[in-house]
Amino acid sequence: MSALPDKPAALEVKDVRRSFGPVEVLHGVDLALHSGEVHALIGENGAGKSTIMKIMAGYLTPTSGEVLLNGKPVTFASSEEAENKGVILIHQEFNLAEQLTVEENIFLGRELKRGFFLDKKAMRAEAARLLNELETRVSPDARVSDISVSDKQMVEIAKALSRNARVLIMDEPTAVLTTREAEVLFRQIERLKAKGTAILYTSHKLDEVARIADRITVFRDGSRVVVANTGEMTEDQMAQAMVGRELSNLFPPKVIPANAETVLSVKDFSVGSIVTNASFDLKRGEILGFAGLVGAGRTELMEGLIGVRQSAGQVEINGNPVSISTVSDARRAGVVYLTEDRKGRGLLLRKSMRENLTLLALNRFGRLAIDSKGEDKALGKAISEFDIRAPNRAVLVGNLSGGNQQKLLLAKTMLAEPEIVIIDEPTRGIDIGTKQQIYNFIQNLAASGKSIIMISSEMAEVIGLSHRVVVMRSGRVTGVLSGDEINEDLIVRHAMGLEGKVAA
Amino acid sequence: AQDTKVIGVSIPAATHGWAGGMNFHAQQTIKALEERYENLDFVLSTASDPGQQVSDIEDMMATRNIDALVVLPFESEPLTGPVQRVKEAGKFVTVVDRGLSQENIEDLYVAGDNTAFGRVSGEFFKQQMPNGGKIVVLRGIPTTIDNERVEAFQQAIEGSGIEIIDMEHGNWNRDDAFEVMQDFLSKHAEINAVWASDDDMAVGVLEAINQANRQDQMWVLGGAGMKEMIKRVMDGDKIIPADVTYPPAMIGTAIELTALRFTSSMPMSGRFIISSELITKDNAEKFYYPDSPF
Amino acid sequence: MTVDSATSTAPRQGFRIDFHIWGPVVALLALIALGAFLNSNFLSYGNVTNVLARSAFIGIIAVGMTFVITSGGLDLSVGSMAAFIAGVMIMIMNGLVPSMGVGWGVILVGMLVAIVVGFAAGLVNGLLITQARIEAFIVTLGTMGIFRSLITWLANGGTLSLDYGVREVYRPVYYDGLLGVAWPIIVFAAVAILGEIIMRKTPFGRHCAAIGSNEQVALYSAVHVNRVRLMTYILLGILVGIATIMYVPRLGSASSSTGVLWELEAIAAVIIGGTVLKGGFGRVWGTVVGVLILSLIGNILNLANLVSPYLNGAIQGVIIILAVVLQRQKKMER
Amino acid sequence: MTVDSATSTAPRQGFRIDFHIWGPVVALLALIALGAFLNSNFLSYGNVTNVLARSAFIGIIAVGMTFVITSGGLDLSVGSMAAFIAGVMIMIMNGLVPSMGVGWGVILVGMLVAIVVGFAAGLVNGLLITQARIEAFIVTLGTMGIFRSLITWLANGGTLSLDYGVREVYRPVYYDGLLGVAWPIIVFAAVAILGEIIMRKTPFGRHCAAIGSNEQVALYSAVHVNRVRLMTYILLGILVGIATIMYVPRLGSASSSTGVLWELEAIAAVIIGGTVLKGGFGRVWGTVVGVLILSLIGNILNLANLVSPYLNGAIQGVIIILAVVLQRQKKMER
Ligand SMILES: Nc1ncnc2c1ncn2[C@@H]1O[C@H](COP(=O)(O)OP(=O)(O)OP(=O)(O)O)[C@@H](O)[C@H]1O
Ligand SMILES: Nc1ncnc2c1ncn2[C@@H]1O[C@H](COP(=O)(O)OP(=O)(O)OP(=O)(O)O)[C@@H](O)[C@H]1O
Ligand SMILES: [Mg+2]
Ligand SMILES: [Mg+2]
Repeated sequence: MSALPDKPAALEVKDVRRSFGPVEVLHGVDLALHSGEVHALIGENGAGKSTIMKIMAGYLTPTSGEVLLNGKPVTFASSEEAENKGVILIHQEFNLAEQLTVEENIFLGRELKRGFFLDKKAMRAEAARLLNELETRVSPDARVSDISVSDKQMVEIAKALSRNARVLIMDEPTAVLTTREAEVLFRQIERLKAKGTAILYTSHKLDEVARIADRITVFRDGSRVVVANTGEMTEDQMAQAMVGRELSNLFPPKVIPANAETVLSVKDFSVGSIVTNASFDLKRGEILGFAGLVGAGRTELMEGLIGVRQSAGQVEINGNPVSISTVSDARRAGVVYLTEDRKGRGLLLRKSMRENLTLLALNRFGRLAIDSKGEDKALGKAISEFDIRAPNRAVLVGNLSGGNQQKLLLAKTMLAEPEIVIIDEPTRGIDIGTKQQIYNFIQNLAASGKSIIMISSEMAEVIGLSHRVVVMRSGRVTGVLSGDEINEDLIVRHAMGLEGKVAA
Repeated sequence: AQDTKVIGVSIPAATHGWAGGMNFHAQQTIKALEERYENLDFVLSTASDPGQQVSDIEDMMATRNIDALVVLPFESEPLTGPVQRVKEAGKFVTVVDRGLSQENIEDLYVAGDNTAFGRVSGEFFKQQMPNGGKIVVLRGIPTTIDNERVEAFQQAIEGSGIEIIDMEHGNWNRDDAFEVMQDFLSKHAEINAVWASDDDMAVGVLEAINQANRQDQMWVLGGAGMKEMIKRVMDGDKIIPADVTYPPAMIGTAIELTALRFTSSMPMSGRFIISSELITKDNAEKFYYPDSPF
Repeated sequence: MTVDSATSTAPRQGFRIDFHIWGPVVALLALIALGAFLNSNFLSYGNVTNVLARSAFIGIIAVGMTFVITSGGLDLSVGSMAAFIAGVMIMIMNGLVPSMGVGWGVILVGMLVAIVVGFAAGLVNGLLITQARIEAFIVTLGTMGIFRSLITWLANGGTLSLDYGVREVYRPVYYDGLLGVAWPIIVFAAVAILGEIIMRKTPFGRHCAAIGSNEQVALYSAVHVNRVRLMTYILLGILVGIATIMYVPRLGSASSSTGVLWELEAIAAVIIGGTVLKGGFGRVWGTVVGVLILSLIGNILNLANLVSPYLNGAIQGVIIILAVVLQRQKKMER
Repeated sequence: MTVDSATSTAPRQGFRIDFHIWGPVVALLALIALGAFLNSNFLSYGNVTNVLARSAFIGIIAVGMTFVITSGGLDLSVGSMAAFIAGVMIMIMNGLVPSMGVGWGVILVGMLVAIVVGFAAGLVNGLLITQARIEAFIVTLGTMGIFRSLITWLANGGTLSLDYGVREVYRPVYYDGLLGVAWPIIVFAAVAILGEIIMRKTPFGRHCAAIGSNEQVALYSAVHVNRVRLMTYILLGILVGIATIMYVPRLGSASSSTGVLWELEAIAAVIIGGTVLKGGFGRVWGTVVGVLILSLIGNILNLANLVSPYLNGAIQGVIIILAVVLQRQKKMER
């Protein structure tokens, strides 16, 4: 494997630089992809991973340097040209037209035709086949705006698979997938690899990288720092190469509050037809994990709680019944929610960081006129506190790297100074160094007397951070675990409904 | 009882002053006639463009079983065919004001005279300015009517030494006329008179002149016989020395004449041309109807 | 706005009528029932023919407008464009009569001219929008003024009339038909059916929706965004040409008042039909229903005697709003 | 279209003039230069006052329209609404003269009525849009017809004229001013400055832009989407009322032809000024520049002698397009 064939690389970049305006984000990087290998690209948020991938797939042009396809220099005039030559990119951000159906999205720009007309039957069948292969149950006729985040990612993958790639570039494909879905993806990757496809892949989940990659390239601040075969690096070494310092103990020690009073009590809470009679308590200073398979309804439950979905049931905060029907009711009651859908519900991509940061807590910056100095100060604080890396303060949020968007979203949510924070997938797309910072942040938050609900599909996160764990399945709470019960086996058993029967 | 006769009336909608007056007279006449004659029914429709007017007439034929049609064509050309078809279906047809582009379709023709309107106006200018002078002209909405009036006006002042130093469309609209006149006043240091060619436009023109404080330097001739203007003529206002009639009430006359066709045994047909008359201080009383909306 | 509607079309939700889809049809049926109730002649062959035939102009244009709006564009110039095309067509036909004589030859040339001018006008709009990258609203507001001015100028402020002889030959194109169905109705139906097929069954239609939904996604998916967008304006231009071909024999003339406010009517029809103004979703059959609703309102107002004709516009406004209440966007399902 | 501009506003890109921001101003300066070149009276006190004062109506309305469009809405009814408000105002003032006598009392009541009716009209539009959830285009197309009809009906097809005595007292509100600056100009400036402050410095302005950018994000960020949206329509209604207060003393009358096409002009001004038609970004100062550009075009056309006045519209169209060419959207960075 490490003995590379003499054959030229399937796709290679040499000494590529790229600037946005005056800021250079890639400082002369080299990267070679070979047929039949899975190559992992890792690095901190904002290191330039997505940028180099876009350059390789023709979405961006390098400021200088060259791209070689099968050893011959090429300049892709457009992503279409790259695609025609078999180079396909799955974007980090969703690249789906929301109003179109799944099938329409999969075949967009590549519609199958019979004569002049669309061959809908064939496309539907093919879409169904691809989705089936990915073990995704979403219907080809569903509108993309109606499907869940992870299903969208699977549709993206299906779209790429339908394109018959010789070089497949995937930008954090597993960030929004659960372990089970990720497994499905890995099987597909193995299959493609066997067929001789060259695969470039990024992820912040280093265990994944260790498992499926053949070679690893590490980026730091727009430069390549390491290339190695997988066996040559441990996960710790990877993390260290990325971050430039040693990372010990990803999770801070749990400080479980003793005899804390209940701050939030939810009883018989139902949201539409998705969540039925959910009940749970949250104590002061507690980190309450929510686990479950995708589609278990955790997101809907929380969205019901903060008033963006119609709900029924009793909610008490500090022992007083409250009725929350809008997000600002929730905020007033001290409850805020960090959405899992960063792009669709979290951030205004075409606005600056400042406007995004203060939107939720704008009432704190003056009722009549906005205190823009205060805003700037808050932004400065958020940038340092959450380690947000942006080329400059005026950059549009849509141009931030994915991980930095997530950090900004976190900062935005915290700016409202909530008593109760609901965080849906807190570390989606966040690099390992920052993850540690965020975990510490959450732990400190809890220690300072705030209460936290954390929905996460990353088992390690749930286990490593939560004081107690609520497990949901099909819109119902199937178990509440604490202490030693918090282990992968029990959580999965509850999530799959195996334990629920016993408990009931 | 006798069988009821239905008279359809199709006119342009009230989009400017004169048309508004015409709409008013049409409705008044219909109301009066419906009260007077039990066996007469009227169908009134107002159109905002020629295409819609054709549709209205089609609808009257297809669904309202009209026996006669009184039509004031939005434009001559497009209405000629459709009205001809009404005639061919054996209905009685009265055409008002704007003649059709082919002769002998209608049974009855009641109209003002746009050429006379322009000519009378022009002759008044000639008479007022024997030694010539500089005038500005505000035109209406670009239409054949406006063209006829302006051509006749220009012919009438030919060789009189009166020079039209500027001409612009004020669209028979007070606001547009106000703005155009404001700009004329900025542009030209000397203006001796204004042919506003319509009383609505004259209202705007007068305001602009007042604002510029140049009331003493020029006078204004409007047209159509709006009551406020006639009042000022009657009162001897220097700036409004006269007006020229183009009575919107002609539609009422036409409807009444058409009704007579069904209520009396008189054979109604022919052409009634209501010429434009010059209203001056001497005869203004005769044209003053304080109760009319126009 | 787009957001709410997105969540609402969850398919196969049960047996309730989905008003979001069938709203316009229900509104149309209600209007037909009202018309039939008000006047026994409403459903007569003559009246039905009249209403359908006169819907044809706006209808043909609105079908094209559906594509433009679906792909996130807008065209305010269509009414003026129709007047301009009619003017050019008439001038050229009149000019050819001395040399070619009165007959179908002249008329066919005229038709060709209409389509070519429509094509060119659409091309100009489309190029300014896609190549000069100016907001569609501004481009077409500008060309709306330009076309309107040009027809006024060509007609010297008055009316351009088609040569009498030619008119007589040409008239049947509006007034006659095939098997009792008037030609404008046939052409409208053909355009609508073709439009519906193009929208639903061809890559072009799909690409329009994709561009309107998210231009960047479309671009990244190898959709030729500019080309497709340009084509929607050209298609609309050609359809305006076809509408004009049907319009000229009706009135035999063109003036500065020809086609005034057609753009508003066409856009309204498209939206009443359920197409999303901000793009991303369009349906041609809905547009056809929208056009019929608008025509019927006018027709019904002529069927009955109202308090005052001055209030026609108010009733029209109320009905337009009511017609859309039925398909109003559901609140986000929460 | 939205996509391209996203990448384009990277700030501090060097010392080039950013045309995307300064385009309208450059266009305005070019027009002023052209006007001064064509006619020496162009820059005279009188002409400048005329142009600014007559811009005031559309200008005041366009400031409100900026908020509506920024938050992703649209209002086609403003022109008709102005006519309707003017009509109601005149009728009420005339009605009060017998009991209250001629004087400022009557006029103040009239002004109050204008604002209240404007408020109510905006409320109706806003409620239909936010509560009945009907597309803004359709709602305001409907109310446009309704208001227009109502004024025609109130005026009996003709013109409503303000009582002569009241008129004389009221006239100075349009024609006089403070320190040589006419009142309409002062009011317009005040509204514009206030609007600019509200847009840039207050939570309301921020929320408008957020809603227009992404309604869902706004909703999840504790923005009262419906309330803010409703408020934009009410604000616009009130501003239409204020515009009418300045309009009525000018000619002392209202008719069915009052305010025709104001809506188009206001929307055009907003977009020429750089506000994005699909929402998410708005700037009031741009709108002011847009209004001035539109007024100046008309003024210059009247001051210059063209080949044919029929071609005014064409030149207007060309200038509108040119004015926006300068700030056209850059091609996406790649
Ligand atoms: N269009 C753009 N305009 C300006 N800056 C940009 C643009 N695109 C990317 N950048 C900047 O380039 C840098 C590299 O971004 P990139 O998206 O490649 O990071 P990444 O390694 O993919 O990070 P992550 O792990 O968070 O996804 C970041 O600082 C980002 O803000
Ligand atoms: N807008 C929507 N319309 C209809 N169904 C929806 C919508 N959003 C989510 N659902 C469905 O609701 C169920 C629960 O959704 P969701 O995937 O958000 O749950 P979750 O437990 O939060 O999972 P995740 O781990 O993905 O956050 C799923 O069946 C999903 O398909
Ligand atoms: Mg990235
Ligand atoms: Mg979720």
